[in-house]
Order: sequence, then C-alpha cells, then structure tokens
Amino acid sequence: MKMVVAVLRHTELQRVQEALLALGIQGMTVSEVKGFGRQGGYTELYRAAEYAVRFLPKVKVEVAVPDGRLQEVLQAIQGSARTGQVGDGKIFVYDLLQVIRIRTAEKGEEAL
Amino acid sequence: MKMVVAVLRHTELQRVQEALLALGIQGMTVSEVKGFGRQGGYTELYRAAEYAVRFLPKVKVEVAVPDGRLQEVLQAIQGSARTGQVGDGKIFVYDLLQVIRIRTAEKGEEAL
Amino acid sequence: MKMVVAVLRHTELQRVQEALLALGIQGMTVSEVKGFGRQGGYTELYRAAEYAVRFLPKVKVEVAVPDGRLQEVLQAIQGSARTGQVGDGKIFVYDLLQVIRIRTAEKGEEAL
Amino acid sequence: MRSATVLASVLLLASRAWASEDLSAGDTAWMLASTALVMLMGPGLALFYGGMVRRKNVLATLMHTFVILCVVSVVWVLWGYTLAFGPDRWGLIGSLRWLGLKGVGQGPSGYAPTVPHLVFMAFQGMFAVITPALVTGAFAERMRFSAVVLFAALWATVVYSPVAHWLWGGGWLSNLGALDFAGGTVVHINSAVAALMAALVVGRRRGFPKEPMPPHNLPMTVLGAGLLWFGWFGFNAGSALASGGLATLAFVNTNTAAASAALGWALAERLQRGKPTALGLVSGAVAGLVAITPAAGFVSPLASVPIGAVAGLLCYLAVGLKHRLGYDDSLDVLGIHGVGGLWGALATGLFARLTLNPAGADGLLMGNPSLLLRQALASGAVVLYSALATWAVLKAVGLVVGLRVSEEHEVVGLDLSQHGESGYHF
Amino acid sequence: MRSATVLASVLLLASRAWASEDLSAGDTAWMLASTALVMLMGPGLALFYGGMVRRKNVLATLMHTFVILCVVSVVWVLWGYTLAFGPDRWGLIGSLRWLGLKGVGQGPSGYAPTVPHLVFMAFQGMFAVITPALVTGAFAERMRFSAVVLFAALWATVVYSPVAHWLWGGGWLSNLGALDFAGGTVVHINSAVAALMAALVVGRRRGFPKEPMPPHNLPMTVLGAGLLWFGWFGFNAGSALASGGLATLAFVNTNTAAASAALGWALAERLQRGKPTALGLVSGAVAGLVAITPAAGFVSPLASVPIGAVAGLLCYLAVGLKHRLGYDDSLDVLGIHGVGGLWGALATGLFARLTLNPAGADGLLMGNPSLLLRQALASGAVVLYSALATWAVLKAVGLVVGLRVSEEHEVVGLDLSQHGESGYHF
Amino acid sequence: MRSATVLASVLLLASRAWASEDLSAGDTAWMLASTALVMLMGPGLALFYGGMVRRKNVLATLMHTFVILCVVSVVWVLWGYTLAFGPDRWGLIGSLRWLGLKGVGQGPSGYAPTVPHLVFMAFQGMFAVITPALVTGAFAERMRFSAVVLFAALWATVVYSPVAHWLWGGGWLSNLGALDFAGGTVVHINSAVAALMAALVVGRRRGFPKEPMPPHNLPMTVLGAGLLWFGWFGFNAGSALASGGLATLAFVNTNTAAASAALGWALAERLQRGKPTALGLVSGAVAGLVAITPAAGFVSPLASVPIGAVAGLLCYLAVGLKHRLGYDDSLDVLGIHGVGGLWGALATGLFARLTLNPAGADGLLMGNPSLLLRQALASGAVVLYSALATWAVLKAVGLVVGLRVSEEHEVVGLDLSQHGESGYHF
Ligand SMILES: Nc1ncnc2c1ncn2[C@@H]1O[C@H](COP(=O)(O)OP(=O)(O)O)[C@@H](O)[C@H]1O
Ligand SMILES: Nc1ncnc2c1ncn2[C@@H]1O[C@H](COP(=O)(O)OP(=O)(O)O)[C@@H](O)[C@H]1O
Ligand SMILES: Nc1ncnc2c1ncn2[C@@H]1O[C@H](COP(=O)(O)OP(=O)(O)O)[C@@H](O)[C@H]1O
Repeated sequence: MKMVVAVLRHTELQRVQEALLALGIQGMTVSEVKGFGRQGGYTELYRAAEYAVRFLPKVKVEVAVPDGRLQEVLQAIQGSARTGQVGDGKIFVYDLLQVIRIRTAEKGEEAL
Repeated sequence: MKMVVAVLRHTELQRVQEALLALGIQGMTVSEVKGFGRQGGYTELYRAAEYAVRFLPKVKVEVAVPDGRLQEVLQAIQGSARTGQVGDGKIFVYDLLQVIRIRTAEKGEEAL
Repeated sequence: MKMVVAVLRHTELQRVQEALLALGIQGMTVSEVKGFGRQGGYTELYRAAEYAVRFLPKVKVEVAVPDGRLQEVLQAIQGSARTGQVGDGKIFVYDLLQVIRIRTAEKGEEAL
Repeated sequence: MRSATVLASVLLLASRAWASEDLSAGDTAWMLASTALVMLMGPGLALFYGGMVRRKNVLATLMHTFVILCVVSVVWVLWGYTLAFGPDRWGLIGSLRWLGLKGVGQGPSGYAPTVPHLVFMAFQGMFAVITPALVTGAFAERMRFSAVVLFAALWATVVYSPVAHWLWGGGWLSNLGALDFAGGTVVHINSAVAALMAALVVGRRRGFPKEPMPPHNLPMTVLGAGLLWFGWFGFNAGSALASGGLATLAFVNTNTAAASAALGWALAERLQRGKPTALGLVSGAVAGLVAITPAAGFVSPLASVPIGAVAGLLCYLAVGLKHRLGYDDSLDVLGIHGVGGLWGALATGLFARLTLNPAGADGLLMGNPSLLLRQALASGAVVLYSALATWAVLKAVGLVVGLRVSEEHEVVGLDLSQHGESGYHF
Repeated sequence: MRSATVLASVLLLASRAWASEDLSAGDTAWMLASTALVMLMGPGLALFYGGMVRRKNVLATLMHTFVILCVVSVVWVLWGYTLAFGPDRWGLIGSLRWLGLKGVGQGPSGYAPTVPHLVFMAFQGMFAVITPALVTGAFAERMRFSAVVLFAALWATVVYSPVAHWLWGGGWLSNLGALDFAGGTVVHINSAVAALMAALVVGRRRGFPKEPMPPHNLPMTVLGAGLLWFGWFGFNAGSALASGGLATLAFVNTNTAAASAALGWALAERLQRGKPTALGLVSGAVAGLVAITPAAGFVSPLASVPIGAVAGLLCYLAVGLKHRLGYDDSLDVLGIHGVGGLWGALATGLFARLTLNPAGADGLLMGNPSLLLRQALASGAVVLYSALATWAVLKAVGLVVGLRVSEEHEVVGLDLSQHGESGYHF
Repeated sequence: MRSATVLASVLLLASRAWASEDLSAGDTAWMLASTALVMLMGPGLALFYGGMVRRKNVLATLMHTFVILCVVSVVWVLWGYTLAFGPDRWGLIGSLRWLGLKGVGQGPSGYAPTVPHLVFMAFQGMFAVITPALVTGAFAERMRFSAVVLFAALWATVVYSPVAHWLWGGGWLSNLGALDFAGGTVVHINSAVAALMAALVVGRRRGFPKEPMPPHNLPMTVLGAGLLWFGWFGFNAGSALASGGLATLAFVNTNTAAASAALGWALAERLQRGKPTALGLVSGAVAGLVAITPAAGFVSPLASVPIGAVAGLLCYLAVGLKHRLGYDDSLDVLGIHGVGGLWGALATGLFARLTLNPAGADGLLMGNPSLLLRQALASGAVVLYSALATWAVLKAVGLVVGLRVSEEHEVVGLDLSQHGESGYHF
C-alpha cells in the first residue's frame, strides 16, 4: 500500500475530494499546514512593523491507497488540484508497511 | 525503526496515551486533523444554507518506535482507541530511515 | 528522495528556515503539533481543577530533499534548532517514492 | 414691601425654573446615553457581520462598518446634517443653512425643545452611520476598500440625507402623515433596497452558491447581536427625543419584539428542519428589532409580540429566496432588514394607537385604514428612490475606483490582499 | 390685582413643577439606562459561560442565556410581571390584575413614584431573565435545548415570580423586614439552589471529573466578566429606582466590592497554589458583585472592601467542593452565586447602617442583631422553596421533553448535534 | 391671610425646588452613566491590548488592565481620592481629610454642585484606573504579575494622584490657567511618559525587533477599540460633570475627532504603503480620542476635524520611531498617547474659544497666545515629574519583587508560566 500526501490550495480541496470520490476512494485525512515555496507571499503591516509572510496557508490531504490504484489516484489529484499558477503544491508518495482499521482490527488493503 | 501514525477520535486520546505510557513509550507527537470516511457526518445549517459536514474532527498521533516494539505498540493503540462504532480510525505504519535527537545529536534507537 | 520531518520549538523555526534557505532549499511545509516527551510540562489551573499539561506546542517542518543533500540538511536543522535544553525535538527521515509538482506534472527531483 | 421682595424672588425662581425646564438635564442625559448606545451598534454590527464571513475576510468586514462610522461622522458634521435636517426646501431636502454645523449649538432646536441642538444632531448622525453600514452585508468578501469609503460618503449624501429629510426633516412623506418612529423606512427599507442593488451590481462571490461558506466565528456574531440589541434601546427609545413615558414605551416594545422574533425564527427552523440554530436565534432577534423600529412609539407592548413573531417567521422564509433567485446578498440584508422593515412599516399601520402617543395615529385595528395606505406609500416611495439613486451611486463609484477586487485577491482573501493583515495568528 | 395675577401664574408654575416632579426625567433616564445595562448582562453572562465550556459546546452555551432572554422577556410581559408585582394576595403572590400588562402604562406606579410604571416593569423583567440564565451554568454541555426553553418558562413562573414577590412585591419576607437591595436572595441564592438541584437531577457530564475539560476561550470569559461588571452598575444602582444619592452609593459599593473580591480570590490562589489566574481574577470579581448585591444600598463604601474580599476568599474555597462531593455544577453556580449570595445576605445583616438609607436598617455592627436573623431566615426560606420547586420543575420538564441529550450527542458536542452548527471554522 | 398662606406654600415649593436643584437627578443620571462608561474602557483597553500580543500572552495582558481596575479601585477609595481631590495643601497635593472617603457622601461637593460627592469620586476613580492601565502596553509580554500589581498601587499614589491634583484638584497648574478638559495631560501625557520609562527600565522583549510578533487576534483589538470609543463618551462628556450643553459639545467633539483621526491614519498608510489597515484605522481612532480629550469642552466641532486628522497623521509617524530608536514600547503607548496627548494639549491652546465655555479660555486662533504657552508649560511639568517619579517607582518595584520574568518563562509565554493557564483550547 502507498500513502499519497498532497499539499494543495484550500480552494481546490473540494474538487480533489470529488475526484477521489469519483474513483471510489472511501477515506482521507486532511490537515491545515503552511507552505513555503516559490509562490510569492504577502507583506503584513502592523503599525510600523512590516513582516514578509512567506508561509501561505495550504491544506494537506493524506490518502492511503492499494498499490494497484496509485497511478489513477495521483492523476486524479494532479488533474483536479491544478490551477496552473505558482503555488499549486506537491504530491508526495510513501510506502506503507501496514494499515489497521481500529474498529475491526482488519489489516492491510482490507482496512482501507 | 518504525513510525506508527494513528488517526483517532479525540475522546480516546487520553486512553491511548496512557496505554503507551504503560508500555514505557516516552514520546509522541499529536496534531489536529479532519477525517473523511465511512462515518456519517452532520448537516450544518446557516440561515438558508445547508452544508453536509463530511469532515469530522480527529486527532493524529505519531509515535516512533524501535522495530522490536512495533507489535505491542500497535496492539496497545488498537486496544485503547476502539469504541466499536464506525469512525474509530486507522493506524498506518511507515519505515523510518533515521531518527535524530536535536539536543544531543544522538541517532537511531538511542534518540527515541 | 527523502522526506525530512523535524519537530521543533516554535522559537527556533525562523533560524531553521534561514539555515535551509542558506543551503538553497526552496520549499517546506510547516504545521502546528503538540509534543509529549521528556520535557516537563506545566500545570494548568482552572478554579478548583488542576490539569497536568503534558502536551507542549511544537512546530513540525517537512522538507523533501534529493538523496544527495540529506546529510547537509540534517546538519543544518540540527545545528539551528538546538538550544541544548530538554525539548529541542527530533528529526525523522523517511524514504520518498515519488514527488510530483502539481502545476507542471514534473516528477522526482525536478519537482522539488 | 416684604411681600414684594418675596414675590420678586419667587419670580426669579420661576424664571430660572422655566429656563432650566427649556433644557432638561434628564432629557439630555437620556439623549447623550442614547447617542452613545447607537454608536455602539456600529461595533455591534461589525462583529455581527464579521463573524459570518470566512476567516480570510474578517478584518475587511469589520473595517467596512468601522470606516463608515468614521466617514459618515465627518460627512454628517460637514454637510449631511444640514441636507437632512436643515430648514426645508420644497419638501425634498434641507437647505445649506447649517453647513458645518453653523448655528447648531448648545441651545435647543425645533426638533427637540428640551435638549441641545447638538445632541439631536449627533443622535441623528449615528443613524446616518448605521444605514450605509447595514448595506455592506450585501457585498461582503469582494468589495474594494476604497469603493466602500467612496460609496459611504456619496450614499449618505445622495440617498440617506434626502430620505431622512422626507420623513423626519419636515419633508413630503411626513406631511403625508406616514409614521416612522425610529427608522423602519429611513434606515431599514432604505438600506435593504440599496443592498439588493449592490448585490446585483457587484455580482456574486466566486463560488457562490456551490462552495460552502460557513461563518468563521459564530460567537462573534452572537456577541454582535447582543451589542445590537443593547444599542437598539438607544435607537428606538432615544427616538422619543426625551426621557419619559414615550421613551419607556419604545424601550419595552423593542425588547419584547426582539424576544418574540427570535423565538419565531427558532420555532420556524425547528419545525422545518428539526433544529433551531444559534445563527437563527440571533438573526431572528435582529429581525424583530428591525420590525419594531417604525412602530416602537406607536403600539402597545402586547402588540409587539405578534409584530416580532411574524417578523421572525417572515425573515426566516425570506433569507431562502436568494438561493432560489440567484443574487448573492451575502449576509441577508434584504431578507432581514428589507422584509423586516417593510413588515414593520405595515404593522405600524395595523397596530398603532393614538391613545399611546398623541403624535401618532390610529391603525387599521383601531378602525383607521388610511394609515396603512400611507405607510405603504411611504415605503414604496423610498424603495423606488433608493433603488435608482443607489444604482447611480454604485455606477459612479465603479467608474472612479472600481467596485470589486481581482479574482486572485478574492481567493486569497481581502485581509491579506487589501489590507496586508491577517485576522488571527493562532 | 397685578399681585393676584402674579400669584396665579406662580401657582400655575408650582403645579407644573409639581407635575414634572411626579415623573422625573432624570430618574427615568437613569432607569432606562439601568434597564439596558441589566439586559447587557445577558450577553455578558453568555460569554462568561461560553468561554468556559469546551469548543464543541460554545454555541449551545451562548444560546442558553440568549434564548432565556427571549423566553422570559415574553413570559414577563404576558404573566410573569403580574405574578411577581401585581397587587398582593396573601403575602404569597401577585394577583392577575396586570395580566398582559393591563394597566401598566406610561404613568408612575406605587413601586417607583417618579418613573413610568413600564420602566419599573422592564427593569424587573431583566432580573427575571438573568436569574434562570445563571442556572444554566450548572447543566452546561449536556442539556437538551428544548428542555432549557421549557425550564426557563416554567421556572420563571413557578420559582422566580413568587420569590420576587415575597421580597419585593409586598410579600411576607419583606413584611418580615428582610433586606435585599438588588437581588442577593431573589436572584443569586435562588438561582444557585436551583443550579444545585439541576446538577443533581441532570447528572454529571460524561468524563467528569476524570477527563480534563479546560475552558476553550478564556478571553471570551474575561470579556463576559467585563460586561457583567459594567451591567451590574445598572443592576445595583438601578435598584434605587431613581437617580441620586442612593443610586450613587450602590454604584460605588458595587465597584469597590467587585475589585476587592477579585483581589481576594487572586490572593488566595497565590497563597495556596503559587499562581493567581485570569479565570480566578474574574471569578472573584463576579463573586464580589454577587455578594454586594443585597447590601449595595445599605452599607458604606468602606464596608464594601471586607464584604468583597471575604466573598472572593469564600467562593474560592467553595468551588473546590464539587470535586470532593462529586456533583457536577459545571460552571460553579453554587460555589459563586450561592456562597457569594448567602455571604452577602448575612453581610447586609452585619454592615447595614440606617443613616445611609432610611428605608434600610441597622446591622449587627451598629448593635442590632435582629436584622442578621431576618436575613438568615429569608435566605433559608428561599433555599427551601427554590430547592423543592426547582426539583418539581425539572421532573416536569424531564417528563415532557427529556432533560439530557444522548451520550453520542454529548460526545460529538451540542453545537453540531443539537443545532447543526460549529462555533468556529478556522 | 389667604395670600400669606399661598405665599408660604410658594416659598416652601421654592425651597424644595431649590433643594432638588442642588442635586439634579438628570445630572446625576448622566454622571452615573458616564462613570459606568469609563469603567467599560477598562475591558475595552484590555481587549485592545490583548489582541495585539502573541497568543501565549493574551491572558496576562488582559489581566494587567483587569487587575489594575481592581487594585486602583480599592486604593482610590482608601487614600487615592483624598490625595488627589482632598482639600489642597500648598498647591501640590490633597490633604488626608477624606481618607477612606470620610465625609464623602450622597450630598454634593464643591467640585460638582449638582451631583453627589460620591459619584464625582467614582468618576475620577475610573480615570485613576485607566491611566496606569494604559502604561501596561509598554511592558506587555515580559512583566511579572506581582510587579504590575505593585507598580499600579504605587504609581496611582505617587504619580497619578499628585498630577491629578495639580490640574483638577485646585493645584498649581490649574491656578496657572492651564486647561485639561478630560485628561490629555493628566491621563495621556502622564501615562505615555511612564510607558517610555517602563520600556527603558524593563528592557526589550526577547527577539525584538528582529523576530516577527504579529498581533494574535485583531478582531479582539477592533472590538476593544469600539468599546474604548463608546466608553470615551463618558470620559469626555462626563468631564462636564453635568448633563447639558457642555457635555453635548464634548460628546460631539469626541466623536468627530475620533472619526477624523482614523481617516487621517488610514490615509497616511494608504499614501505611504499603499494599504490602509484595520489596526491602523482603530489605532487612528484611539489617537483622535486621545487628542480631543483635553480640548473636548473648549473647541468647536469643526475644530475637531483638524485636531483629529492631525492626530492620526502624527501618531502614525510616531509609532515608527521605536524601531529607529530601539526601545520596545510594545504596544505604542508613547507613539499614540504621548504624541496624541501632547498634540491635544497644544491644540487646545490653538483652538479654544471662550464663547463655547465660559470656564475655558481663548486660544491662539482667537488671538490669545498665552494659553498655548500655559498648555506647553503644564505638559512640560507633567513630563518631567512623571518621568522621574515613574523611574523611582519602577526601581522600587524592581527591588521588592523584580520586574521581569525569566527568559525561559518569557519564551513559554506568561499565560502558562505566570498564571498556569492557556488562553485558548481550540
Ligand atoms: N521541498 C519541499 N518540501 C516540502 N514541501 C514543499 C517543498 N517544496 C514545496 N513544498 C510545498 O509545496 C507548496 C507549493 O510550492 P511552490 O514552490 O510555492 O509552488 P509550486 O509547487 O507550484 O512550484 C509550498 O507552499 C510547500 O507547502
Ligand atoms: N484511505 C484513507 N486514507 C487516509 N485516512 C483514512 C482513510 N480511510 C479512513 N481514513 C481516516 O480514518 C478515519 C475513520 O475512518 P472511517 O471510515 O470513518 O471509520 P472506520 O475506520 O471505523 O471504518 C477517517 O475519518 C479518516 O481520517
Ligand atoms: N517517540 C517519539 N515519537 C514521536 N515524537 C516524539 C517521540 N519522542 C519525542 N517526540 C517529539 O519530540 C519532542 C521533544 O522530545 P523530548 O523528549 O521532550 O525532548 P528531547 O528531544 O530534547 O529529548 C516531543 O515534544 C515530541 O513532539
């Protein structure tokens, strides 16, 4: 099994989620993160103080998938998260040694 | 070494932590996430707008463990996080290439 | 490619970021976490209730790096995040099977 | 001789008492307090709206109301007050005689003979502030800041001042016999029609209505509603322009209608969707406050119960319309202030009783249908004028500074893109 | 002849002055302001409580107070006021003569001869609102919304109105000579006993006392305390029912006791646990406000210092009891309002001075032990009645709609499960 | 004979009217309301400051103002009031005749002949509270709690009370003819100079100025500013010490200057950096409120526009200084209250008009340069005294309890390390 971790713009989360649902993916875990990259930030002004905001809010999506479905999942995410502007984000793929569903103690692909 | 990542209900975090302490586990890292899965969500109503809340608040626990302790850790988490209701969450296991303790520069299992 | 994940004190984040920029690292992803470890916590008091706060706020930094740059990145983080007090945090290293830049569909080290 | 001296001193006393009766310390105390209370409705409205938008736009939304408090306060002192309340010209507008508050001083005025002219001016100024501030709910989360500033200055001058003059400054609608105790028509119908025009001219938010846009901080909205309710006591009971029985009547009606309307809205939610909500409860309270506004000094406390309850119900039904009709009146100014205000204007025509307020009239339930007609007419006139004039103001603003931020800035959020700030660093 | 005319006009003047003395604009201004201030204690309390619960229950907690403001406002106008203040029946309850505010108008009343009857009614109505709202702190985070609504309506009718009548409406406790300037017994002891009953009948929160349940937003609680302090000036100084020296005395005592009690609590924390806390400081302030409530118009500012300081100390000690005794009075209504209110009632019996207020009495320190006895007796009577009647109300509510949400809903949180909303989308 | 009786009763009436004119219900109503409003500036300031600090210090920052409200309220009743306003000794200080409020009662005082002495005392007490509370902005995020408590008690005694006496208690500066309507010199210049001393003595925050320290919750700051603006109506218009024309003038000037200054600051930001900010808008409003404070009862509403606008501009420029000069006045007390207060003191010397207030004077623009001189002299005297006396107070506090928390505690945050609490559990 693989863990697909994508860092996205907030605005694209809904489309990504729909693309994954369309593939029959049944679960995912999402968290708030801040990203630093090529995308230019903003300058924040507080009275006399100026701060360059280099960390922009992004959303991180984690989806565990069976090996056989990795490619279509990657394509679905990349297709639906893309706006073409700098800052669209990245997808990272990890190997997953084991998955357990806590409720049933099912293991491996059955647990997804 | 392995990284054990569990997505749990907030209400079970304390029991999980106690179960791990009981095993002698000395550290963990926790974060807030939102989960989407088989567990049914709620409908939120704001004036005339209705939204299906498909993402439910969950808590993510990350514990790095020596290879030899993986099984007991998995069992401890699974045992203490289980309520039997849909939405209990999942445990994911990754391989860890390296761990460094920043304070001492200790490496590997010593750093845990 | 490797994913370097460091759990740090908030106060050291800026120095770590500068150290990585100095190495020419162009991107990273940051999130808020709570850490439990050897570092002593605080006691919170709310009227008659006392709670031991064992989870302390930490910050998690994720940096994907080409294999060849792993060592210098580890050193940069360890050097800049260290205060020498208990609670400085840990660095975890994972193997990364794949990285994709969503905007361009570039893959692998090119995507970093 | 002694008697003469006594008499003289009695007369002296009499003249003093007379003079101090001209300007009443008690009435002035209440008008000062009321003016402060209405000012607090500004921050109250800012929070009410600010909690309902998405996190990335919270500061911009707060600033809308705050900057209008600033802009219109100055405009009012300079020229707004004289346009609205200066000596009447042809029933349409005030003359410029009181430009820059010339002649508006510490002595009384014809509008309120027992309090300083300046406090009447300040009290009315707070109404001129809150009315365009209400409009901002329609174009929240996408309007340029400079457009808001310009809009407020123009709209207060071209729309608010004339309409206030028509009903309160001796203009044609008051001569017609229409009643508006504290601004159901002048403030609420007026701002709601302007809001609809703004929603149409400015256009929908990106993503509306598909993308979920839940309120980012409802406790903030509840606090805002609480401050609005509190401030509304000044708004309505202060509109008696004196302390005393009439102010008290308006005060009691205000509280009763707000309470009834909140329950009405919550009940409707409960019946239709199974759950009363916090946003519904406070929205209902505001709807009731709106509806009782024109009626507050003309109806009995018992009449405030149905006036409020119906307001809660009607406004609950009305806020659904925008999804069906497709305009994006983001924070429901039309649904709450328009529908509530119109119902209140008509309810005044139904429930008013001359015995409660000799400056009022009898309504339909007391056997006098003509008042209802006059209320409808006044509302209609304001709807028409406000729609046209607001349209013109928006077009002018659009030409000068542009109404809307760029799509990229809308996505990032107004706080960061327009103001270089984030609401929260948590 | 000329002299006769002068005399006539002097007499005319006299009669006018007389008439305007009947209804005082200044007194009415202060009572209107006070009523508004007490209303603001509603939102203040909502925030005070709302900040102390867990995030998932913030809206439900805010709604408790808000919906009670709505429900009791209507109940009061319809039947609550006449039950509490209508012409006395057997020293126990008011008659129904003023049902639906019949005969309660813009003229003065026997209760407060210089202000409109309606403002006395409204002022008292705000007390009827805040008292059951205080109770909600006991059953926070687990009560059904419909149960809260029904509880409030019944409790205001069956518990609050009679008790208010006994002490303030010409009932048996006032005839007995017990003093309660602004509600130490009627409001605080009464609500605290009801709170204890509610905590016992409804049962503990899931996880209490093992699971940590820290306040989710203490700045919200601090803001709430600030608004409570501010509103309490209306509560206590308004209870003089007129502007002037007595109102001023109550005002000064209120501020002094709140300050002293906050310091008392913080000092106790510092001594016992090393750290004064923000929650302690504001809880202490509220404890002091509670304690001075019955005494505010009867004691000197210097006496307010020990009254406050002891209140802070006692209530600090009292909030620990629930953990030892095992009941879950979630937000410490008993510990603060019960202990503070009882101490205040007795302190009135200690520190009262007839020279400060001719309508009062001398206390023990002035050599009169009988007042202390009467204070204890009145408190005891209210404790007894409130306990029994509240128990009956809770049982009735339980039968009709059920008191508690399901365990699953409690775990998810009331906001989502009962109201379909989340407090924050951050 | 009949005539005699009539006369007698007329005389009786006269004497009654006389008596009731001595103590005016209306004036007292306004002074009670004003005192409550100034008290609310405490929570307002707490939120204004609390939103600007980092999340880890929010409770500590809120507590600074809250505990000062408590400490100084008690100090004022015990000895502060008599030092500031007790019968004059050598033009420098009040005697101890009114220690513990002895002789300060429900009757009028020489300071304000139509309201109870006690309300004058309470009103002035709120000024004594807010002044040291303003200072806390300078040492936010690093001061020990016990040091804040001790500092407040000492500073109120040693710095505030004498300075208040000099200008308002019959001391040498008022004899000199310097004007300070509501505290530009006594409150704002005084606190700002103390703030600068505190910033210098306590030292910079760890990380200042390199590390970004953005405000953690700007909506909280905006709410605080809204409450400050609202409360300032009591501060300035209450300083007329009576209801009426003068209070109204001060009220209108307050609102106009706040609005103008907010626009001035926002415009300056827009011109210099392209973006007006929410923090800038509300900071500007506060700057305008500060600047109009000494002038509010002496100048015309039209003059308030430039007074405000210039204040906004000047303070915007001033807050930048600290980065250049290197001292860490964390929340810009000097930049806003110092610069705004000084400008206001001088502006009074420019714009004052005797015709508006016979107790005032003519300023430079009316052809009288001497007032300006007297204003500068009074400001200078206060700057000097406040700097020296504050320095001494800080040294004393440092010796007794230590000023600063340990570096480790500063890093963790004051909430957890000093108070054992977290502001938010989200
Ligand atoms: N080397 C990296 N390691 C971890 N996260 C990264 C890395 N590079 C980029 N990111 C994440 O991807 C986001 C987008 O990257 P950015 O360079 O701004 O745009 P793009 O991916 O379009 O080139 C960043 O905000 C950051 O969260
Ligand atoms: N494929 C997946 N990848 C990542 N996280 C998942 C996946 N499936 C489920 N989860 C996480 O596990 C949580 C529980 O899953 P759910 O299907 O609701 O219940 P259960 O695990 O009891 O079957 C989800 O809320 C989500 O956070
Ligand atoms: N086994 C572990 N798994 C995951 N995270 C850990 C583990 N041990 C420690 N951590 C993280 O590292 C942080 C610092 O650890 P701690 O033991 O307090 O100090 P130090 O690393 O200096 O020994 C913890 O707060 C926690 O977030």
